[in-house]
Amino acid sequence: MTEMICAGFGGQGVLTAGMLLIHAGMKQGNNVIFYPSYGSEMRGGTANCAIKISEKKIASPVIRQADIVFTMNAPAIDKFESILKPGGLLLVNSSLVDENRTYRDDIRVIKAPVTDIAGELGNPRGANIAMIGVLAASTDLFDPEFLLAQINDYFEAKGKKVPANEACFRKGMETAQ
Amino acid sequence: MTEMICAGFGGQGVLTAGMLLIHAGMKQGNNVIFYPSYGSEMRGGTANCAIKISEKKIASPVIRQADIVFTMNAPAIDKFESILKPGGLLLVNSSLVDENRTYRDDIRVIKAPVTDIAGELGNPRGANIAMIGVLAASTDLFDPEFLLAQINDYFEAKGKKVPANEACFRKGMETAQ
Amino acid sequence: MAKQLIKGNTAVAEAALRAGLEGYFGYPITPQTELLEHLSARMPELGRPFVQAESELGAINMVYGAACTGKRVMTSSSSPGVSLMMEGLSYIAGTEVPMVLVDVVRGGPGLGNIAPAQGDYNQIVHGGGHGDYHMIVLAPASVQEAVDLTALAFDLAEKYRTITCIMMDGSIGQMMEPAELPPMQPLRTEIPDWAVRGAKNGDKRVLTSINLDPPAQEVMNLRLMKRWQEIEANEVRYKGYFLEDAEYVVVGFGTAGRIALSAVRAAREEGIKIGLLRPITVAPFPIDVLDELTEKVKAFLVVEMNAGQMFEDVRLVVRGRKPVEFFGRMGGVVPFPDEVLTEIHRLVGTPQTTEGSPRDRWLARLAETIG
Amino acid sequence: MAKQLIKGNTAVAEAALRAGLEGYFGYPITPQTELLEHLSARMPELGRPFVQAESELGAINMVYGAACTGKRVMTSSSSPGVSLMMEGLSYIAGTEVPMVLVDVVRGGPGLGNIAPAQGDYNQIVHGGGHGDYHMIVLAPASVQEAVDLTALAFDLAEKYRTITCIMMDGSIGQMMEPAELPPMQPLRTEIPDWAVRGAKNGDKRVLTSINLDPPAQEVMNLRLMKRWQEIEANEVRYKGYFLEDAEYVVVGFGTAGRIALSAVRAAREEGIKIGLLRPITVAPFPIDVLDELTEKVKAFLVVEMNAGQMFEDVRLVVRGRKPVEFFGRMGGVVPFPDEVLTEIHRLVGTPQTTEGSPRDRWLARLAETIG
Amino acid sequence: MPAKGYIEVNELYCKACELCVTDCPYGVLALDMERLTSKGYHPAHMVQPEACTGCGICAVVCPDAAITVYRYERQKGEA
Amino acid sequence: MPAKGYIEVNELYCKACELCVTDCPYGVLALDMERLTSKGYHPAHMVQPEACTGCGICAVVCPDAAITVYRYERQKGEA
Amino acid sequence: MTLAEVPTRIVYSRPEVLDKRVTHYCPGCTHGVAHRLVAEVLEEMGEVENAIGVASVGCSVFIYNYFNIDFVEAAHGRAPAMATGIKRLLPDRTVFTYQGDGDLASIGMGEIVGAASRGEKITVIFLNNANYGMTGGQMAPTTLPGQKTTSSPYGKDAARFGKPFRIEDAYSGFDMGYLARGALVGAANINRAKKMIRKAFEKHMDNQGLCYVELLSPCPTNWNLAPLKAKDFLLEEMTKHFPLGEFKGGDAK
Amino acid sequence: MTLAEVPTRIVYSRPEVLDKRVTHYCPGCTHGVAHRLVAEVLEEMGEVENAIGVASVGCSVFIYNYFNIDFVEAAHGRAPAMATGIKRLLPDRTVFTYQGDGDLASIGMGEIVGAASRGEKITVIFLNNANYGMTGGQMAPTTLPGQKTTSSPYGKDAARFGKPFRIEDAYSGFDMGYLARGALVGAANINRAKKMIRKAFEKHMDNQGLCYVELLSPCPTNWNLAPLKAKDFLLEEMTKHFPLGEFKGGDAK
Ligand SMILES: Cc1ncc(C[n+]2csc(CCOP(=O)(O)OP(=O)(O)O)c2C)c(N)n1
Ligand SMILES: Cc1ncc(C[n+]2csc(CCOP(=O)(O)OP(=O)(O)O)c2C)c(N)n1
Ligand code: SF4
Ligand code: SF4
Ligand code: SF4
Ligand code: SF4
Ligand code: SF4
Ligand code: SF4
Ligand SMILES: [Mg+2]
Ligand SMILES: [Mg+2]
Repeated sequence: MTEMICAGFGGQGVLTAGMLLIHAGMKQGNNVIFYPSYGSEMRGGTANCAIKISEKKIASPVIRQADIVFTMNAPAIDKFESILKPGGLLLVNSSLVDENRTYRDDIRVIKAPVTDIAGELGNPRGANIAMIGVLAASTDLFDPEFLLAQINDYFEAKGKKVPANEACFRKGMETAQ
Repeated sequence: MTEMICAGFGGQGVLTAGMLLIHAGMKQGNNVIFYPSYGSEMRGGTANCAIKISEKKIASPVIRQADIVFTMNAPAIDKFESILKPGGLLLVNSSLVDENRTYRDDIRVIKAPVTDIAGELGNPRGANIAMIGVLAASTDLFDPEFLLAQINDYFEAKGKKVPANEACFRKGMETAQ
Repeated sequence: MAKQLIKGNTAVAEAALRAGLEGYFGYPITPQTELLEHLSARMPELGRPFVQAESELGAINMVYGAACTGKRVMTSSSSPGVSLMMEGLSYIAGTEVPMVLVDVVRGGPGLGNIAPAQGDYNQIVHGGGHGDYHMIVLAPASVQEAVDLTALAFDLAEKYRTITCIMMDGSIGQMMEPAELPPMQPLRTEIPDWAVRGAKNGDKRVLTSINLDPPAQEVMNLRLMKRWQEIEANEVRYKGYFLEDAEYVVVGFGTAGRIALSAVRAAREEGIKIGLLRPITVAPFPIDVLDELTEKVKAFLVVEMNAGQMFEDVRLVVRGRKPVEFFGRMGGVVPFPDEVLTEIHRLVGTPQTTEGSPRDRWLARLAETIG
Repeated sequence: MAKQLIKGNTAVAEAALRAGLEGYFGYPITPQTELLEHLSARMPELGRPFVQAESELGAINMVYGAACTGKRVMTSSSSPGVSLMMEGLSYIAGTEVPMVLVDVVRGGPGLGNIAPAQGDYNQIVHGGGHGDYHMIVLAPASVQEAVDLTALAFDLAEKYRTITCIMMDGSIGQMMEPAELPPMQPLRTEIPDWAVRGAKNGDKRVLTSINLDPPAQEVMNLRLMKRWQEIEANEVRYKGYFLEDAEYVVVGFGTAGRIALSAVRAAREEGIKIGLLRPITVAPFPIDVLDELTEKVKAFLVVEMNAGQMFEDVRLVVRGRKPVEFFGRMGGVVPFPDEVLTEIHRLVGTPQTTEGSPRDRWLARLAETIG
Repeated sequence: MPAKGYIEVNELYCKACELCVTDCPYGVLALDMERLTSKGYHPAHMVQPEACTGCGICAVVCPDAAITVYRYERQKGEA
Repeated sequence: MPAKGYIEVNELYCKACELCVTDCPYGVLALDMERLTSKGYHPAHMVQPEACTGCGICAVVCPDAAITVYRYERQKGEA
Repeated sequence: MTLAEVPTRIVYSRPEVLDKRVTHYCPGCTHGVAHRLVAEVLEEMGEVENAIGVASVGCSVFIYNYFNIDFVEAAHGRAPAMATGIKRLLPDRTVFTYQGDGDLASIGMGEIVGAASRGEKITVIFLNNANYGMTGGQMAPTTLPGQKTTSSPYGKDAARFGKPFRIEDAYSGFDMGYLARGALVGAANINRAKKMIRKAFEKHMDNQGLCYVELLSPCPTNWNLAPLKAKDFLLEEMTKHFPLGEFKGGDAK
Repeated sequence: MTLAEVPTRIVYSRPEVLDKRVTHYCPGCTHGVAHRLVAEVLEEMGEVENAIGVASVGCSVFIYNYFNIDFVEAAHGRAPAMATGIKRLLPDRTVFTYQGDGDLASIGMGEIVGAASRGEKITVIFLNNANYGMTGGQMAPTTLPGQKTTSSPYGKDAARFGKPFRIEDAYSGFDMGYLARGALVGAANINRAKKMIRKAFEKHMDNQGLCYVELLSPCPTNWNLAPLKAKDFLLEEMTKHFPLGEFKGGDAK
């Protein structure tokens, strides 16, 4: 089972990122669960969700120790770095986080300037997709091409295909490698 | 224990009659309880109360079988005659009840024209007191003079002394004898 | 003071006043209304606030606000009105402010009727509002006891920062008995530290029931639970009658208990070794005495004016060690002592079992009678 | 139909719609709001009435009226909102009209928080409204199960002219899982005989909950109780996991049951002979299976997201024959599987007793952890 | 002038409120102090039947719908 | 004309709503797109400080009470 | 020809849709008049078989016993919500509530304002007797300043408990089909009240939104006045605070 | 003399009675302006130590964190009842509620009308943002006709859900100390709103009865508009239905 938290400002698409990942997980034949922050936690502009992808049945929607923490800003790191398992993976949006920030030394930290990437690619709302690219490249959770296809499917089914997403995804992957 | 129901139209003073009797009962050193009909039963102008006077502790406020049913009109007889114990006493206000009415044959029935009595004595609201006189004369529940004194005390304590009450009481007693 | 003839509702109102009631908020409902009416006359006389609220919802939330000032406050109602208070009661419990609620219970569910009943036991004792909370619940069986419990209700509420409910069936509210009222107490002058008053010198107080962070809420829940343990340890009250040598025990509260007592007396006269346990605090429930009795007696009979609500609490304590039978009348019907006596004869005269459902057995018997 | 990723609240809304929901009345409250929002879009689309009421009090009484027409009707809310419905629910129960209530439970008491909890068990299962009544209570543990129970909820409500409540903790409402939705059902066309419709040909119908005469009310109470016995006999639903050879059994409903299952699986992997009983109908409670298990097992562990409410129902059935221990988290805290596993280890690894108060023991342990 | 109409009081319903008595513009009605209904009321009855116009006012004001109003169907010119 | 006043934006509070920016009658303010506050906002700052009159309008409209307004206490006739 | 021989015609008799039962109302209580007027209007409009009444808690709690039409019984104050539920599910029925002043103007304020503000297509018959009749005559929001009741034993203190609640103020902002106040004593008033009730039901069936008739009614029992005195009190005192008339939808008809 | 050397004087700074905490409100949400104005008025009137606030459930549920005064938190809609309880027990305190439009004009209608009709001596600060902010933007009684919300996805249908609730209509019949509507965007409006709040508190302390200020406030998040656009929407659309001004007690001062 992979337990993961996606967190960032509202508007940075962290809930969408979580949804895309469990969508792909489901299509891959896994059990999945998505549990968003909700209610007045939304106020003040921060958002997060917990997702789980597992071959076995999933018990709790809540995460005690995460395998991966997917963050899009500094407050998200403040809040969720500590929840990572030793050896877990922290994804950091270096566009918005101080370069000199220090991290736990028992975790893997991957930094990628996803906001800049998305901006440069003319798709400012695609920073989350770029970060998914980073994730794809730095774990073996998904076959990257399968994941990309699922992302496209997901948006297409909603009638909002975003061609620039692919570029963001690939650029994210590159950056991580 | 004496269990008794007082019933009649609202305005005929049946609740007051009940209260006077338990007041006297209490002063006589007995345990007493008074349980009125209440709430929307009041609508339509009928009223009744259950009273108990006992040397022992009193359990229930409710009466299953009454020793005495003190009625002031015909509907009260309709409703409560059946609740009397065999051998029980039914007081009937013959001013308002058909002369030819028939009654259970296993009970004692005493008729007295208490509305007329009170009217004649110029104290139309004293019919209930006249009926208490009837009760005093036809049972040994109370020493009549003691009862009369308690009635006077009761009204006096409320600041509403009614001198004509004594006449009603005595006339009621007479009628019953 | 001498005894006087007084109606239960009026007596509780006057007793509350004399115990230093500083604010009353209520709404008319039979069979509770005399309580409100008495205070509508007496509170203004003493210059103390009386408000007839727009509804029970309004009343309980007025009490909520008033309780936050640390004063002695109260509301009263009857079953449907109390149902409307459930949200407010849960908030008050969650804010840990003291108040007294009087529930003069009538026949239900729904509009039902205005006759005496005990069908609110569960909603009062086991939390009719959301979330985990408890209130202290006092169940008087006579006008005098109602009077005596009223001052206690305030004291307990304040001691534990909790709600105390005086739960009495409609007949206790409506009947008149001789009772002695306590003398008038002076109003309290000190304000508890937690009460709002205006933040002099930056010494700010906030009273809420919100804890957005679940761990913080859980700490609060734990505090409530621990306080309840304390209450369970210290505040159990009950009356036992003929328990010393009892082989059978009837358990009943309020009017049902009082009626059962008369049946128990009659049974004793017949030589049956039977006693009565009448919980005065139905919450906290008199667990220890019942537990001790369980070791000693042959069987229990629970008598209520409902479909067996306290009955479950008795069974929880007895834990199948002895048979527990049930007899109840519902919907505003008051059982007669001789019905209870018949049940006692059945209990004593036929073999009892801990198996099967005593409630099913009772329903079958009842169906035969009223069916 | 294929599985789709769907939020619990939305899924229940859509499932209700497809089961032929003819009228919805509700009021926003977290964590239930998506249910109302989904129906605000879908009901008008299908030409069916959707009303956002002025309050939960309004909503439940709209449902009351709508239910009297014999149509499939529903409301939904969360804990404080459900408390406001207590009067209405008691009336609806007393009028014997069918309806479905969805309670997406959050942390309490009071305003509490919006995190998932199970603290409404008592108010839903044991009658938060006045008077004696019961509702059928279904407790799903996944989005799929919530979907599946929705149509059943309506069917049961109508079969028994009762309230059916789908009680799910906030997490079931908020989480997304893959689920398969049932196909759209046609609306019912026949109107039940008791429903009001306009008195054609002098064939008049009156729906009330009033019975001013206590004996008449008692007959009605008896009818409700007998119906409940029928429901108890026919409608118990639960899931058992690894019960065949279990020496220990965990009992938990909803999310707590689901989490416990994961702990039970882990324990099984360690070779511990443990099973799980997950009531789906928490009312009627699965008494028989629990009774049978009591004969077979060594001890029980009840796991809840409250201070031990269903726990009492388990103890009532077990009747002291076997130890019943409790583990709960309160105030919106969701227990982790490993916490439950630790409790299982404690249960299996240390001697258990039927004596003393398991709740006190639990509180002491909890106080050490969080206190 | 002879009566143009008359009324009947259904004694099952009459509660002796006297509203019809005071509202009858022609003083037709009074409570019958000689009689008591089964509910114990002195019912309204006609005391000046000749004055009744059949106007129906008494029935309109009666809270208990106790009154039925009749009008005589005289030919024009009939006395 | 030299500045009559100046303002300070407390970046702890500023949420980049831009209301002060548009409401300042003298175009003194803009969001600082170069900087992010600890909460991740581009805070308002003075871009035309010389135009500030210290009128306080920005502070009045600021929903987060983030702005302190100062006025220069020049002697009469001082530049 | 003796009188007995002159042919007669019934010009007024008890409406059919009123049940034969004797009401439980006190002598001189005009709940009975209100019932009769509603019954007559429903009969005249041919709506008897199409009507569903919503009873409320108050002295009129048993209204369903007195009408031969379908009825439901609401919780205290909640009749407009219940009527909303019925009307939304059965939009072609004539759905009306019958509520007292305690019911509507105190505990039920949320529901009546909710229904009025949504423009719910129901008719509301609002019987104002300036007190809580059923529970023994407590003060209501409609109680007159200075009026003694069982919960305002010193007379209602308007400074602490407000002046009488008036629909023409409270509902001035809502689009309503009809809004009027009549009185149930005196033949002229009663006839006018009947016209109001008729208009309300007509506009209701014409889907013009919430239609509302307030009816001033004496409560001899709790006012502690004989029926005739109660009538006078109503006409002399009560109408000072509650002027009769049409406030909305009262076009000439 | 360089600028840095010129002596300065603070002409505006954050009021003391506002806590140092950052609010949880969305950018451009003027709950913050309302808080600040109340804070300034209480400071200026010297009522800080005498005030007790009653918070309600809504986005402002944590208002007590932002004020250095005593506060209690009411159940949704019940703030006026709670304030009644406090004020009756502590009659010399400044007791005010702070309520949203869902809170006051929907679920809490019974309590606010009850308090208004009793003439309760409290101040009510009513923040109208035309939706239920906290729960994610559902339709409220104040939502404009045609406005899309999360529970009126096709735009609010005024025929089924009514036109916007207006205090000047709803409270026209009550004796109130003060009744006014201001707006929280634009300096002129805000300054005027502050005067209204001040008047309300003054008349409250002068025991003139219930004093009431409605404040129009943008909800950028749920209106789905950037703060500047939300401001425009408020000024252009919202004020059409909710005219600004004083309705009661607005004597020249
Ligand atoms: C929740 C609730 N609270 C209180 C009551 C008690 N109650 C029944 S009727 C009534 C007042 C009725 O007054 P009104 O509506 O004016 O009708 P009236 O009897 O005067 O015709 C009250 C308070 C109740 N039934 N339910
Ligand atoms: C009884 C109850 N019902 C519903 C809720 C959920 N709830 C919380 S705030 C709110 C609406 C708030 O809207 P409003 O009063 O307009 O304040 P805003 O957030 O817009 O400032 C609702 C419905 C609740 N807390 N309690
Ligand atoms: S019909 Fe007219 S005249 Fe005849 S009794 Fe009645 S009111 Fe009088
Ligand atoms: S108005 Fe009707 S009830 Fe009253 S006295 Fe006349 S007939 Fe009888
Ligand atoms: S003080 Fe006036 S001029 Fe200066 S920045 Fe603010 S609004 Fe602009
Ligand atoms: S108004 Fe305040 S919060 Fe908004 S940008 Fe300006 S300083 Fe920042
Ligand atoms: S109490 Fe008043 S309202 Fe009720 S029936 Fe009697 S007179 Fe009518
Ligand atoms: S949701 Fe709306 S009202 Fe709530 S804080 Fe955000 S902008 Fe303000
Ligand atoms: Mg009334
Ligand atoms: Mg709002």
